[in-house]
Amino acid sequence: MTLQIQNLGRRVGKQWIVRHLNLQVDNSECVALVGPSGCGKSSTLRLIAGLDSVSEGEIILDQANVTHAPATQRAVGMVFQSYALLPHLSVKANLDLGLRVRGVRASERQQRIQAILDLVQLQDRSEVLPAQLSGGQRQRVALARALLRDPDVYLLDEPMSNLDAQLREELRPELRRLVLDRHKPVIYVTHDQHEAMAIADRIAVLHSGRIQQVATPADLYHRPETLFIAKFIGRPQINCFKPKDGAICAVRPESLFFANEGLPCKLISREWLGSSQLLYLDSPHGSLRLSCSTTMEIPETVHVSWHSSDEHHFDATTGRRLT
Amino acid sequence: MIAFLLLPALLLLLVVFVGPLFRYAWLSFHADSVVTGLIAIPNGGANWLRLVQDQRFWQDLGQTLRFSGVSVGLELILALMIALLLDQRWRGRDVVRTLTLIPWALPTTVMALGWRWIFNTPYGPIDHFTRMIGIGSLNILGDPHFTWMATVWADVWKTTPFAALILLAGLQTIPVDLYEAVRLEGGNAMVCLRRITLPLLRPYILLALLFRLAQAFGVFDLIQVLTGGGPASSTESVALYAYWNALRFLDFGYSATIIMASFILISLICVVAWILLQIIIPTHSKSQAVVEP
Amino acid sequence: MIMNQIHFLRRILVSLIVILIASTCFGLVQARTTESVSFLMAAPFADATQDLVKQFNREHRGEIHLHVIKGPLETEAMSDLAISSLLLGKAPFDGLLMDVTWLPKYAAAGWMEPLEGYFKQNDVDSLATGAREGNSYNGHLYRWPLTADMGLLYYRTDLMEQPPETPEDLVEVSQSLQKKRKVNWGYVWQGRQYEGLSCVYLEMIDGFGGDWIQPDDNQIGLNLKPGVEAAAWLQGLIDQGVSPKAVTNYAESEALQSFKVGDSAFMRNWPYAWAELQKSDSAVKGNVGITTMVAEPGRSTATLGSWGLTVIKGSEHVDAAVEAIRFLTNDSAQKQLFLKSGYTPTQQSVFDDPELLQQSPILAEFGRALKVVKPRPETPLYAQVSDVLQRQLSSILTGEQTPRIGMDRATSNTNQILISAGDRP
Amino acid sequence: MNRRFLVGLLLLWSLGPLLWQLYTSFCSDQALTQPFASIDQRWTLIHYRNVLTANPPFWRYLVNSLLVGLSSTLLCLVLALPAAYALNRIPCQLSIMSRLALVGAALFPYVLLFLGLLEFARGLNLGNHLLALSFPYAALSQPLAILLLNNAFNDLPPELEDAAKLEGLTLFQRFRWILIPLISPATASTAILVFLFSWNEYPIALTWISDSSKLTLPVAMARIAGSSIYSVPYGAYAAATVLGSIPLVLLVLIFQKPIVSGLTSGAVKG
Repeated sequence: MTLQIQNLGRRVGKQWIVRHLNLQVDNSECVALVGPSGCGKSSTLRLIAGLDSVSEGEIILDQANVTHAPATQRAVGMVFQSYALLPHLSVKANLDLGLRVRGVRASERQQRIQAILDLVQLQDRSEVLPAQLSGGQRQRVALARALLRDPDVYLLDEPMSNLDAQLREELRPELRRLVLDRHKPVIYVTHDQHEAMAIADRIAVLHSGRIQQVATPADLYHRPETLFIAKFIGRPQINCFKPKDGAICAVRPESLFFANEGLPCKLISREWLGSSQLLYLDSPHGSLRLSCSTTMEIPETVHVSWHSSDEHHFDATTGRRLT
Repeated sequence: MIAFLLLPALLLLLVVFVGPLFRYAWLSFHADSVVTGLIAIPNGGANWLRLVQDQRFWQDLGQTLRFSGVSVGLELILALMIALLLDQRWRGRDVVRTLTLIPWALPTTVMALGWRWIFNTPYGPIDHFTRMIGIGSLNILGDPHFTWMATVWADVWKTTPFAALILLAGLQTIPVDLYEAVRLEGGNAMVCLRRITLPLLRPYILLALLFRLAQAFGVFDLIQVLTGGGPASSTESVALYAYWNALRFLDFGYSATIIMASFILISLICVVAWILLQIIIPTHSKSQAVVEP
Repeated sequence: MIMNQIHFLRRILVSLIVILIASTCFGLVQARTTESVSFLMAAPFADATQDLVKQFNREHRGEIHLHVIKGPLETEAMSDLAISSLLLGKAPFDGLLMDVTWLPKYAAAGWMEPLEGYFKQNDVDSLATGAREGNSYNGHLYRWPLTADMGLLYYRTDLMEQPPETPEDLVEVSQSLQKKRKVNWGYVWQGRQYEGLSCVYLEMIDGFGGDWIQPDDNQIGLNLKPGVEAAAWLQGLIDQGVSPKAVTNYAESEALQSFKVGDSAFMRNWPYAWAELQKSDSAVKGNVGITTMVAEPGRSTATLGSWGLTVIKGSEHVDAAVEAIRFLTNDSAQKQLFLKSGYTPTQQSVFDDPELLQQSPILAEFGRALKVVKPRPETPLYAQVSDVLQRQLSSILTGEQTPRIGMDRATSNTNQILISAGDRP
Repeated sequence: MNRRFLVGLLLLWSLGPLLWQLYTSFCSDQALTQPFASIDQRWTLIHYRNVLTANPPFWRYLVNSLLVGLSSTLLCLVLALPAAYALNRIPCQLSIMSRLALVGAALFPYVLLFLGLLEFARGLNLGNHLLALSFPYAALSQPLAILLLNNAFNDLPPELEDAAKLEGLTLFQRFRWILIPLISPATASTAILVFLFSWNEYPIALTWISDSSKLTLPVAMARIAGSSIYSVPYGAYAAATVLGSIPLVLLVLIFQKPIVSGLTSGAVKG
């Protein structure tokens, strides 16, 4: 089972929402779609789900072309940011509805719902309305509904962005367990790069409706293809020096270190981050961010240096990486 | 699929709203009366020529405009006062709001009958009252000078709750801190009304005005039952005249002409009223200039 | 034993069946022979004919049952009710009591059953001459008169020997009586803007030798010499003080009120006023005479107002309805209605009845007036045409325009109506 | 203090005429001609008896109006629900234009349509069929109903329907299980407003119905007014007024919330 999208695009009026999308997601693989808001992440997901119509390109699911198949006939399991649980139906009825219209027999439905509730650990909440559940529980019901669908592909649209940070971290491994064990392609949309790096096998970065790079988290971090990705991935943000000879040199804050010789900088402020601290420095090349161990005492004026292997170079006009 | 969902409603709307209008436009250039056996025969512009000369039509039109103008004006003022009263917080407010809605919900003809009794000379309470305070019997439903006022009264009574409810909905969208800001700058209640309430209420006033103006122009039920258009057709409205032409005089062609003329006029009036109100009520931005100097 | 029982049962069964069949047949016969007929009448007429209807049903038991639907009090409301039924198709009544001015409209609409097959020439001949008017349209007889009504000139027998005959006489007599302070006003009539004003005017335009709508060529005569003269004369009555200014707001009851208390010398009104003037609270009781409207010599007329019965087209009981109409309009019924409710008869024989004449001599005067009745224009558009006339007359009477201009306007408006409604090209 | 006075005045203005009718309906004819004098036989139920035993009895009109009201409401909703839903699914500009047209139609003084509808009734022989009235009634209340329901559909989160699509629910199933239940408050408001309209409508019923046993309440009331033969018929009028008002007063008292929210939502968003 693989999902393949080729040169996919959607146009509304004269404007392309997304265009030239190419992506392949294999069995058991989780690809995260990340990007700033409005970059077309959710639109891509909706195209794959069949909720919006495709203007060009193709979607191929397990060798079948489903580009123009209606949503009701695609085997797609989707979890929405708002969970999209029906507020007037109990948890059980919410799960039951889809099974019933797909013609599953009553006894089997009962059994499958029970099993899935056990799986998401909501056995005792089956008769409760969604409004009476906590955010995390609702999210698990939404997930359970997608699992019950037994789809060919899972689409998760910012499933955790309505939860608080702690809950998110708790749920992440559970999500991996539940979804990735199904051995189906998974697309996970998020605006949170940490989440993406934590959960995804590969990450696709979208910008203005185009995919800029698809790579493993490590590749993305260490070899960003564009200046945009370099800036977007990694926190604290990468340092960019002023363009010189049509090229921009960028260095990650953690690659900077203090040296006796090097760039003379003035300390402007410092942020204590627990395991490390972030320094804001003023240098002749512009302001710099530097993260270092907390134990270090910082004088007013420091000299900063880095290894040339840690430098990333980008074309100043196109933003493309220069080798 | 979408077309399939829209089609039944669209078809019904076309048949009931658009169909008659086209039919009227067509009929207004035909003789279609009892003389022709209720069959339409082209008669050029004779209906329209007749309309221009028809004193009864122009009298009715004047009466209808007087009725609409006076009753809608009174209604809006009264409705604004009621809405301001109901916008404040006090015990039992919801109950009072519900009770004031009752006149609006009753069938017009039911209370038109009631008003006939209330305005009755000499047994109605109004007549008793005027005699008691020394004005004497006014013969309200028999004297053309007073009858139209009685129709206005009955109309205002019935339709004010609706206008009040719309204005109340508008009042409740106005944030309280706007008033507080004006108060802090030393503005009194009048300033609040002129600078905040009226400008922010404008869309609601417009809606209530347009809706009520159009409905008042088509006044029919009330007049037909309360006065029958009399005395001496002094309260007859254009809608009632059109109705008489069709169902009493059996002259469908001319009735259609009257309706067509009314339709054109009411459209014009609504546009004019809309423009006038834009001018009268100060706009949003001016009010904000006071609040956020 | 058992055989006996079976026999007995069979006998019971047979007799039951026989009874059943017999009663069914009887019921069928009963149902077939009793025709139910219903007439719609305005409330006062329904009340007045109540006894007659009972009598009819008694005499026709098992054959026809007449049911009178009591309509609204106001005649116009009753017409509205009838029209709204007829416009939608089948009416819930077989017959309708109809005012003389409605007939052309209903007949032109094709709602009336022609009755000439039922009422033959000898039936028509038995009617008083005036009552023969206003029953036909386009050569078909549609209506059979129940009661006649005509405009009359009431005068004070204690103030004059002979009633005036010409318009000039009336003004002269009035002014001299007013000068002598015998009466406040000379002549009261119906000057309000309503149908009564059209009736007043009709008598005057005919009296001056004209026609509202000329019968021969269908032309409008309002702005011709007699038409303008008639309007000018009426307006002059107010100007000269013969009639009070308030007459422009008088209907029948106001005029009657003025005449009844002895305020005026002449009044135009309908026959019903006679009975009112003979009541004990009348100041002129016993001093009232009746004649027809003043006019140029030989042109005196009385506006015809009469009520008659019609049969609705499509009725399944035309024969029975005609039977009922005959009963309600026969001599004895008319006598009864005249004596009990003061309804003017329509059969000539009733006017000639010596017994009745002795009982109420005024009947002779009614009979004389009925000879000169004049129907209002027989057009289906009468209501609109009359409305135009009333409007123009009203503003002439209140001095807003001259008779000449007013009548010109009335003529052109009337023409416009006739053209727009398709009555003429 | 001041407010209490104003509220009292407001209530007197709104309810006074009704209470006067109530008072009148229990007064004997004698008492009516001398309303403030003391008379031995002031109170009577005779007017109610007269009205209820008339031919046809008064409750017949209530039943007729109820039938017409219910069938019109049903027909109106059946047509308006899909249309209101579809209005969100057509191109944006077209949708805005249609909504404007609907507002215009809702403002239109529908009494002017009587002639066209009368010709319609004559042509198709719909006169004197009580339930045929639901056809013009449903059409006339269609603009308001579509606007109100469209607002309600607009307020629904689109993901709910998207999720159902992915679950494989067809359009009809989505209506049945998701859309209809979720907009039921708005549907209730709309239904009550449409019912009120149909119950109160006069000119169309006046021209479509002439048979006295099929009259709806408003026409019956008007006919009572025109056909009275009593000298002082106002006792009977008042009894009829009271009987005709009771159902609606109850309706308003019971359903005030949906009525207010229906009217208000129409105003705020329309």
